[in-house]
Amino acid sequence: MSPVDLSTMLAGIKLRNPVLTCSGTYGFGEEYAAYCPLEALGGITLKGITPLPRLGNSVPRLAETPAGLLNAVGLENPGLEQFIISYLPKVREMPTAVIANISGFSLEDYVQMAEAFQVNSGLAALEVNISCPNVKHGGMHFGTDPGSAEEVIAAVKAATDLPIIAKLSPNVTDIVGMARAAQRGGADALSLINTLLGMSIDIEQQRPLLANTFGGLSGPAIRPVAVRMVWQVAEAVDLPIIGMGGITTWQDAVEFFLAGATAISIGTGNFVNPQAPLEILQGIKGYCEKHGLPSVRNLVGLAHKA
Amino acid sequence: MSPVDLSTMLAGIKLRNPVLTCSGTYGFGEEYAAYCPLEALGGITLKGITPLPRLGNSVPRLAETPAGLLNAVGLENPGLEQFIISYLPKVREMPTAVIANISGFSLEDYVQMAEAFQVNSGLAALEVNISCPNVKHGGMHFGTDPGSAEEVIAAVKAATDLPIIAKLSPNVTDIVGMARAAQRGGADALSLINTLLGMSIDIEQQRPLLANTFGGLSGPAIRPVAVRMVWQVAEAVDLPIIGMGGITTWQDAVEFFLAGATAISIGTGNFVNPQAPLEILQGIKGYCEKHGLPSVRNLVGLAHKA
Amino acid sequence: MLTEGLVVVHEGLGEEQQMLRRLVLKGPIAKTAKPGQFVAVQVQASSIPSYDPLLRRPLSIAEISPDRDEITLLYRIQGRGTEILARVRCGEKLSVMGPLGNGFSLPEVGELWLVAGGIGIFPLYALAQNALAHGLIVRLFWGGENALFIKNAGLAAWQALGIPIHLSTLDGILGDKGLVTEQVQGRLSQLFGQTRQTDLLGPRQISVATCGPKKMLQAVTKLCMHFAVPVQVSLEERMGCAVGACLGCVCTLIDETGTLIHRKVCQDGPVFRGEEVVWDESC
Amino acid sequence: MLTEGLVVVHEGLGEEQQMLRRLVLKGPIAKTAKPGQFVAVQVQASSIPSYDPLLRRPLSIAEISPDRDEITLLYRIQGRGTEILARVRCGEKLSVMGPLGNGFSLPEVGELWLVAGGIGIFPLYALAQNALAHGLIVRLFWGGENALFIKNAGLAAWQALGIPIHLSTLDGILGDKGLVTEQVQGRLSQLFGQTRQTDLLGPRQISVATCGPKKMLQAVTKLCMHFAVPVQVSLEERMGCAVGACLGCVCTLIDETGTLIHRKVCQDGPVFRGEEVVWDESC
Ligand SMILES: Cc1cc2nc3c(=O)[nH]c(=O)nc-3n(C[C@H](O)[C@H](O)[C@H](O)COP(=O)(O)OP(=O)(O)OC[C@H]3O[C@@H](n4cnc5c(N)ncnc54)[C@H](O)[C@@H]3O)c2cc1C
Ligand SMILES: Cc1cc2nc3c(=O)[nH]c(=O)nc-3n(C[C@H](O)[C@H](O)[C@H](O)COP(=O)(O)OP(=O)(O)OC[C@H]3O[C@@H](n4cnc5c(N)ncnc54)[C@H](O)[C@@H]3O)c2cc1C
Ligand SMILES: Cc1cc2nc3c(=O)[nH]c(=O)nc-3n(C[C@H](O)[C@H](O)[C@H](O)COP(=O)(O)O)c2cc1C
Ligand SMILES: Cc1cc2nc3c(=O)[nH]c(=O)nc-3n(C[C@H](O)[C@H](O)[C@H](O)COP(=O)(O)O)c2cc1C
Ligand code: FES
Ligand code: FES
Repeated sequence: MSPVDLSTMLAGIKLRNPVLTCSGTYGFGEEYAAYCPLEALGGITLKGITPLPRLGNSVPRLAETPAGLLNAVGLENPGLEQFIISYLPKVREMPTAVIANISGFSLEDYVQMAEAFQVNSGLAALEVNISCPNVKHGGMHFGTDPGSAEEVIAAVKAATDLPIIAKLSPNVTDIVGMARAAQRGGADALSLINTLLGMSIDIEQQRPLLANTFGGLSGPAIRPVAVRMVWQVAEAVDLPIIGMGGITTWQDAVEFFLAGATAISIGTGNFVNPQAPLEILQGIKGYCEKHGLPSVRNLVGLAHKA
Repeated sequence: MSPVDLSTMLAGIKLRNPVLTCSGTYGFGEEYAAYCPLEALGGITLKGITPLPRLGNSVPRLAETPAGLLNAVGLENPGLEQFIISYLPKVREMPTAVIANISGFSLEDYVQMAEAFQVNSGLAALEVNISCPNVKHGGMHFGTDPGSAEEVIAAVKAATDLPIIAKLSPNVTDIVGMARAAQRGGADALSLINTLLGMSIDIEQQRPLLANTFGGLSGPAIRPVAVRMVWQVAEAVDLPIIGMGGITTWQDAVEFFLAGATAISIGTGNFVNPQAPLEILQGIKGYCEKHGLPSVRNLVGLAHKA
Repeated sequence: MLTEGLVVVHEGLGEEQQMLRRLVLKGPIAKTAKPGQFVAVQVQASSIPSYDPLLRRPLSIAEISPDRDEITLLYRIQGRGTEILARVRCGEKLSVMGPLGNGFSLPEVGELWLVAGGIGIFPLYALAQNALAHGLIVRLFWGGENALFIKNAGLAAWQALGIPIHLSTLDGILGDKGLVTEQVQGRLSQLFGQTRQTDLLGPRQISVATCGPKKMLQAVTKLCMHFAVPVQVSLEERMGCAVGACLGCVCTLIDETGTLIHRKVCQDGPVFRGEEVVWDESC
Repeated sequence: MLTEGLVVVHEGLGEEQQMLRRLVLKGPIAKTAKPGQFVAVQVQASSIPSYDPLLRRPLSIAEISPDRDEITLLYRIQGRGTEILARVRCGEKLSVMGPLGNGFSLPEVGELWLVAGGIGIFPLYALAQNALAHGLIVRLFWGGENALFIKNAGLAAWQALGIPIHLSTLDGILGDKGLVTEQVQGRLSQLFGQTRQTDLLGPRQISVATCGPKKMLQAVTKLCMHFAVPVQVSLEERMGCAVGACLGCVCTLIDETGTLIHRKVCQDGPVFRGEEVVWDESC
């Protein structure tokens, strides 16, 4: 039997394989290089950036929960200018597809950043985070109102020639409605899901554990919600989906493919096992072989046909 | 030091203590009696009932997830008539406060059931489940649209002289908006939270694990989301809250009190440890002693003052 | 009853690749347990504060020693829960709920046929011991994948009971080639030919108790009903509470009036009368 | 580097009620580790497929034996993670990331004062061994809750180094009564009076390395800055990735230009120059 074809297409981007890493969990790519060679990955998504530099929230920024992690980093990042000067030049040298992730607090913010990133930058795509729940009000508004979501995606789409990936918030009543809005706005792909808004309280101190009170819940705990949203959106919207939310093993990854994801992305799972992307890639390959599938693309949405 | 006062008031109901059990996880009260004497509990909430008998969904109805449980029982219940004949008479003999839980698929359903339950029934209160995510369409609509939520609560309130507890769905963009709607409708208290809509896929069978495809996620995994919603609602709405969602230990329970819950309810935690309610009660007592609090009522919302 | 079971024996059952384990727990459960009942075990030593895996695992009681206050559980490492359970060491304590459900009921008289498929053999051992103690004639029909499995899954212990044993394997290297149901059918037709069992409650009455894959239980039930042989089946279903409180584990039965009703495997079962079970998956 | 560390020693450190443990892991980490660096350990044996607790636990490297390929971790059972870690047995393997972060840097010459608060003593032992090996004079100031704690937390091993040790306890039963900072202050004023340290990089230069509660680190830094004594502090913060990828563990520094900047404890630290750290909680 000929080897399984792991390559895939996402929003016009040819990916070596469908295993990506999540924004905010993989720094700017180098941090994990010693554990997981970049050339093995389908691609990486960079930490979210904003027009101006941000110090983010105070510590504690992290709290462990049952099978989950709360984070309230608050979009700490060097800002657009510093990013362009000290990081963007390196992107071309990166041995994998690099996706930038942008966040903003106004339509102008998003447009300004989108304009700064074009195909000639070497970036593979632009992921638009309209859903970071950490920053008070931040992004939230765009991520929960279909109208504004459509508006911001349309504005970004008009401002760059890069493929646009709309990253949706799970903290909504109707995820399909949000996905449709992103599609109307011209999104080329969707990332599902961002973190669930949560919090935890230090019962000895009798105050919220995170300095920011609220944080985004990630990790295995949210996987059932993420799989459900990928499934619902895959049924209703004809856009490629990057599935994420609690993926830690290859079995988790396969669940997302079967639910309708074209590619998957690993976030918190890297913290648990910095070699998770490699092991997941191997596992996907083995699964396809076992089930006689010539390409990982054959997996996408398979469970809907059952 | 005088012993900690565990009694509390909830929507005009005097409770022996603030530890309740969740609808659908505690049957009709007797099932767990051998593990946890009913007279030790502040109260129990009965399995949700509907006007007509329901066989519910096919099996599998349950799927375990990381620190969580998916269920799709589909509101199996004997129906209003059978319930009134074979169960209601026993309520008076129950050595604890008994809260009935009603679900419906139309305004009329809810009204019909509310009319059937009055103070003279011996019930302590009526919990209105506008949020059961298991039944396709069922309840969902009421639970996610503020207008309909207000309408159904108002109709139920008008139909019975029992205190009304509105049980809210977490699968909404704006939980505070839903809580306010319930308050406008005349709810005397709120139950937060019902299950998060999720699913999981059997990767060998390549089809959804639950016969119903979707299920409600409960257990420790959802606790951070539940605590967050209790916190947000406690800040905005002046109604007593029954906090639930992943409570398994007394530390979990204390977290909910500090977040603003007047009482707490244990669901999936009973499956893990059928004596959880007893141990939690002891733990709350010990915590109050350690912190020099004369009554468990002193705990409510304490973390907001920090 | 919720108790802390002390692990006194925890060993491999047969060769490793069979992934079978024998777990003996010391505790009061042994005093009241009946064949066919089960326990709900926490898979990690009670001292470990972990929520993953979250739920208890239902395991049948394979042997009951009230004198030594010991129950024996036999299980196959199936997934995460049993994998973690298999790491528990002697001397550690496991939180156990049980005995749970209703076990098998013994016929007053006659011959009790035990029909097992694969690891469905486990709960039948306690029943065999009990039936023999009550002076019943016991006969075992056991089908397994191959000789290796059957040898590892406790054949010797069964032979020690000195009862007639009819084995079936897919490859036929041990016992007959084929399904266990074929042997049962063969023997039933031999006995009754075209007729049906008549001397019910007579000294030669035959009744069946069976445990194994659903398809097999269904086939055995069909056979027994055909020959008017009473049959008890032990069902499995995913469980939440294990005490009848969550309605997670229902099975569908058809009552006298012919209406479909749900019963809880954990509380009303796991043992049911074969003829009342509706086997259709979609119920 | 991600490796499977073989547990060769895992024992209580001192009396049980102190909840201290000594864990020796065999693996390649010992070859490259430096004093002050740490590892991120999975608290359950790698063979257990559980997601709760989810994250690795950062633990300092207390002793480094490159010859035997062993590193020693000393830890206090603090919560769920360390409680579960404490159950791991010899012969089991733990998934370990490390060595992580930047350790302490040794002064070329002079006297190295180690100032420890409570279990802040742990990472300093490897540093002391290293400094002595490089011919530096080493002096320990160690403050603990009481005599019992200090004896249990490894005093004997420190005495075996044959270095001057100044102890402080809250009850004064062992060493001076009071805070360790008071002893440091006393000795510094004794040496420099109203003046400040002048012969920097001279053979008698004093430099300080400190680890312990944040409040103590802050006080020690204030003292050292007052007397112009270089000071290295080892910080702690909750960690996600432990490699600099998640920005979960930042601390606030003030750079030459006087602007506040964030650095990652896991990657840029855990050791920083005391004078650059901004101690205000709200940063
Ligand atoms: C009444 C009863 C008695 C049983 N007796 C035995 C026995 O004596 N020996 C034995 O080896 N097995 C027995 N089983 C099956 C046993 O419970 C499952 O093999 C076990 O729960 C698998 O757990 P896992 O985590 O290893 O597998 P996983 O597949 O990882 O389990 C995932 C979830 O599905 C549930 N699950 C998976 N398979 C089954 C199943 N067949 N039945 C019920 N729940 C399941 C688990 O409990 C868990 O909640 C019995 C089941 C029931 C209902
Ligand atoms: C660089 C570094 C080196 C350390 N070296 C040692 C050492 O040598 N010996 C030792 O006993 N302890 C050390 N600690 C502290 C140790 O990491 C915590 O005690 C441990 O993580 C507590 O985990 P837990 O699950 O038992 O406690 P829990 O309170 O249940 O942990 C809950 C969460 O908070 C985190 N957490 C809790 N306390 C701390 C803390 N003080 N620092 C960082 N994260 C924390 C845990 O990692 C976990 O994610 C070090 C911490 C850091 C950052
Ligand atoms: C520490 C941390 C920081 C994150 N930062 C960002 C971010 O800057 N932009 C963004 O779109 N998502 C961010 N996320 C969300 C992740 O990209 C991902 O959507 C989410 O964590 C779910 O995946 P996981 O469960 O695999 O972690 C962050 C997540 C974590 C844990
Ligand atoms: C098996 C099961 C059945 C449930 N049935 C109902 C129900 O009938 N009505 C209802 O309002 N909530 C129902 N719930 C939701 C619980 O009452 C509770 O809100 C939820 O499980 C969160 O609490 P927990 O995490 O402690 O279980 C059910 C939950 C489970 C697990
Ligand atoms: S498992 Fe809950 S009713 Fe059977
Ligand atoms: S823990 Fe992730 S950056 Fe330090």
